[in-house]
Amino acid sequence: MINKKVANVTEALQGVKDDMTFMFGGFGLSGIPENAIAQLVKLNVKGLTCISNNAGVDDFGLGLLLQQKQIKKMISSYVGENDEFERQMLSGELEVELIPQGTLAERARAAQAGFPAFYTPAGYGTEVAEGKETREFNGKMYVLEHAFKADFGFIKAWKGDAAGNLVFKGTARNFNPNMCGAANITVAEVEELVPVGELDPNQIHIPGIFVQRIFQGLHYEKRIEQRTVRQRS
Amino acid sequence: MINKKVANVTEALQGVKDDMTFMFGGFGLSGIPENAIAQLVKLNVKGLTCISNNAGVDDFGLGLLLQQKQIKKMISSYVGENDEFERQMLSGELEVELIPQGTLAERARAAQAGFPAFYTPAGYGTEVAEGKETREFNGKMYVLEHAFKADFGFIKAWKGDAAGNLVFKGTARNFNPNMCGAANITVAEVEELVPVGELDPNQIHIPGIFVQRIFQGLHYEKRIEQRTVRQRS
Amino acid sequence: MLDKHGIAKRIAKEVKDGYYVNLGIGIPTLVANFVREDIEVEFQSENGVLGMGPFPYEGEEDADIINAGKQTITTLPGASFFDSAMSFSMIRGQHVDLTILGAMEVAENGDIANWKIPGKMVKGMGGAMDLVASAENIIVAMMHTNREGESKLLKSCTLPLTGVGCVKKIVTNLAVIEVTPKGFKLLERAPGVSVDEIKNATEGHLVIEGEIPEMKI
Amino acid sequence: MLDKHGIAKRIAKEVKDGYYVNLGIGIPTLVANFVREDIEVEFQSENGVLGMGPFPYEGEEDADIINAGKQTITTLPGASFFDSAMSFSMIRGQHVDLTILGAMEVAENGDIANWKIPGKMVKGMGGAMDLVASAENIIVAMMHTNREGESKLLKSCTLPLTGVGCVKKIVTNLAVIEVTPKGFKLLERAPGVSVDEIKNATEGHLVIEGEIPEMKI
Repeated sequence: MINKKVANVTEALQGVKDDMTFMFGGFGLSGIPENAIAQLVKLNVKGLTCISNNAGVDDFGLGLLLQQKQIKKMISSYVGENDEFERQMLSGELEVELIPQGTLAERARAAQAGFPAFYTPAGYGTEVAEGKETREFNGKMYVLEHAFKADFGFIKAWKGDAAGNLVFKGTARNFNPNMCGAANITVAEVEELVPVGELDPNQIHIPGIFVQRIFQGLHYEKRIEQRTVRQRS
Repeated sequence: MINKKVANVTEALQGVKDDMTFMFGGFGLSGIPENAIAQLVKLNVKGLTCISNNAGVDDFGLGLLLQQKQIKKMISSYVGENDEFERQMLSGELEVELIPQGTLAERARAAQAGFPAFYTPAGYGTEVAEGKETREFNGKMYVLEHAFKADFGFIKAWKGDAAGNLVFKGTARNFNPNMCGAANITVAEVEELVPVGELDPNQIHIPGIFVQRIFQGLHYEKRIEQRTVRQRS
Repeated sequence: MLDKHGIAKRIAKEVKDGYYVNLGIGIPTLVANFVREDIEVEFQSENGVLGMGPFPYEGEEDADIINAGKQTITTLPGASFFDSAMSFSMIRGQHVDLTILGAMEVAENGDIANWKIPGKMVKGMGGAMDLVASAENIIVAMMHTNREGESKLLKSCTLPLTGVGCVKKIVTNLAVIEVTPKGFKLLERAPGVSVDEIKNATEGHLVIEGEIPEMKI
Repeated sequence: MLDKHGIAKRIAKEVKDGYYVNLGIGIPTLVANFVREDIEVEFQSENGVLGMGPFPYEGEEDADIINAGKQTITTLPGASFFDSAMSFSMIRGQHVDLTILGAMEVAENGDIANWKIPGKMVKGMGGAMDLVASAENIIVAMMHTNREGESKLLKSCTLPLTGVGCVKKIVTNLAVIEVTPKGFKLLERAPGVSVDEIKNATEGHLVIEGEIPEMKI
């Protein structure tokens, strides 16, 4: 067993520098690497390019990095919940590349899996395809999209072990598995670090080979963005 | 819940005809759809194109279809364990397309996921790439490979439910999940059909949406190809 | 004239037994409330869940179980969770049977715009571009006109496109319309709405053939 | 001169702490027996397992747990099973650190042939083409000559290729050889084997610089 465990978030984020490109798991505020984000705020690294489906809200998630103006460029599919984001984007302080959600997931997966590029129908005929190669297969048009390149990937899992194996919970899974192994260094934080051998080998979502560092996360807030409930009848 | 359960293998294979293209899960004899294969032998459909990593052994797996000369063409990555196969191939009775194993897996996954084509490094500079488009990305050469097209996909899982959800065991998983949803009709046979709701939604390998028909398989032999053991010390 | 719930109710009639359905944010989400109970349907959400159920009871919300609108949800027996790549395999691979989504504009050739108003509103496309580029069966749920009273059914879209030539059907507060090679074909009128009212609210070419029945909801 | 076990033993010295290793069928499989016990290594098999252990005790074989050679195996704590697409993500994505495989021919430019003898033997490439096209670090384990006594280290391969310019190192029964832009660079001699013997058994250009040490195993 190859040991990926590091003592804490400080050790896990060693090597993080200004002007790097990072990938973040999470959909909205669900399944985001809360510990890594807090540490990036503390380190106050600047000029970052962040690949993340969303940009958090004003006071949580990647919104915390936006507040400190640490982010130079966001690559996302949907950024509708963040006023500070909108302000920085419309003022031109923040560079933004919006891409289809399925393309975002697959560009991460392509990086993980060693595919340089793939053809997808999403965005054909729209401004997303401008400047990109398009091509017909079986009478339908497709756009050529490329694998992401990133320095660090920050992943949040439910359970994990020192071998780097990960298990996710519910829809907090989202982009997290696809981003594992997609960056040069994948850092996973987990709600529960369990002894090696406890996870069923048959039920591991991401094998440890895709993870370089893993640590026990602390103080998860797991904020709910839209609390919707129904009446008990 | 959309019900995918059918009564038996006869019902599961309705619509199977001569000259069709089929995909089969399994690696060697591990995780092969034994019931579907037996039924194909019984139906004695001919002129088949079979996509399967291996071709079984002389008296088991796809070897049973070879014996009856039901297969016109095999698309596989490794066919080393089957004398009848070799005989038919060398005599020209059987058409054979050998492709890299990772390419086989990804051509299935591409069909499942709606990608028409992808670039892979496997086989560049070899006869596998002959007549195919090649292209450089970041200083490395890649071959353009296309998604499979098939009429039926025959899948073997460990557990499943009437919703079509599947869970695989050990290395019997192999190509099975990647082939689900890759053919027009995916037929899954399971060792154990469990009540809907019993499988943990978090631990389902293949969601039912990729499966059209599911049935309780019978009489699994699960033959071991290379029984290797060590001495008790 | 229909309200949002009326539109959802009419669209629910398009949902057939055995369908996997992806519902967009807004009016489409309401469709789930009106689907007949005697048919089997499963709802997919692109953030990674199949087999969504109703909202949870108070106190039972789970931050790890949400839909694409970031709302807390529950799951039904037979549900599954999966990663984003697999979720879009379902969508791109055409395993989802029906996509229902909102729009800011639809053109008579089936083009749709719903993700950006240059210089004003830039929320992003989320999964909409994948959905419209892939789905065989797309229904748009929207008001017939915008807040300024301008038609949203146009000769051609003025806003940045989400997808080209993909919309098959539109259900608005005024009408049910099919997108055909000849233009917007009027299929049904909303209760109490005249053909002329629909004509006046439609900028694109409206094809009217024979008697146009009133919707049955 | 080394036997198969000797070749495996010498290759085992190339396996470093923290390596994920893919072992081909034949001599490569034997390498696992000789890896130092004070380093952490995990073995991957392309049929879908990471963290392979030794063969099972008799009576404990499981048809559902095999390696790429179809042999029954066991797994160690921390192991995982996965599908074929993910397995080749590990390989193609260069997450596997070292690939050890057999060959029928290797050329002085690093080309390798090991899957087909036209008209005679056609077993297929299995995962070998993905492995050699992707791995940064490939070691070939083979006999220096074939059964007819002909060299397997050639100027250029005569058999259909498995991959081009990919082999970095070769360990045979006679020598350890590095593939360099100048040709086959002789690094080490097998115990009791002279430089001349290696020269005679090597058809491709052999680069000999300075004193060639005998292997330490």
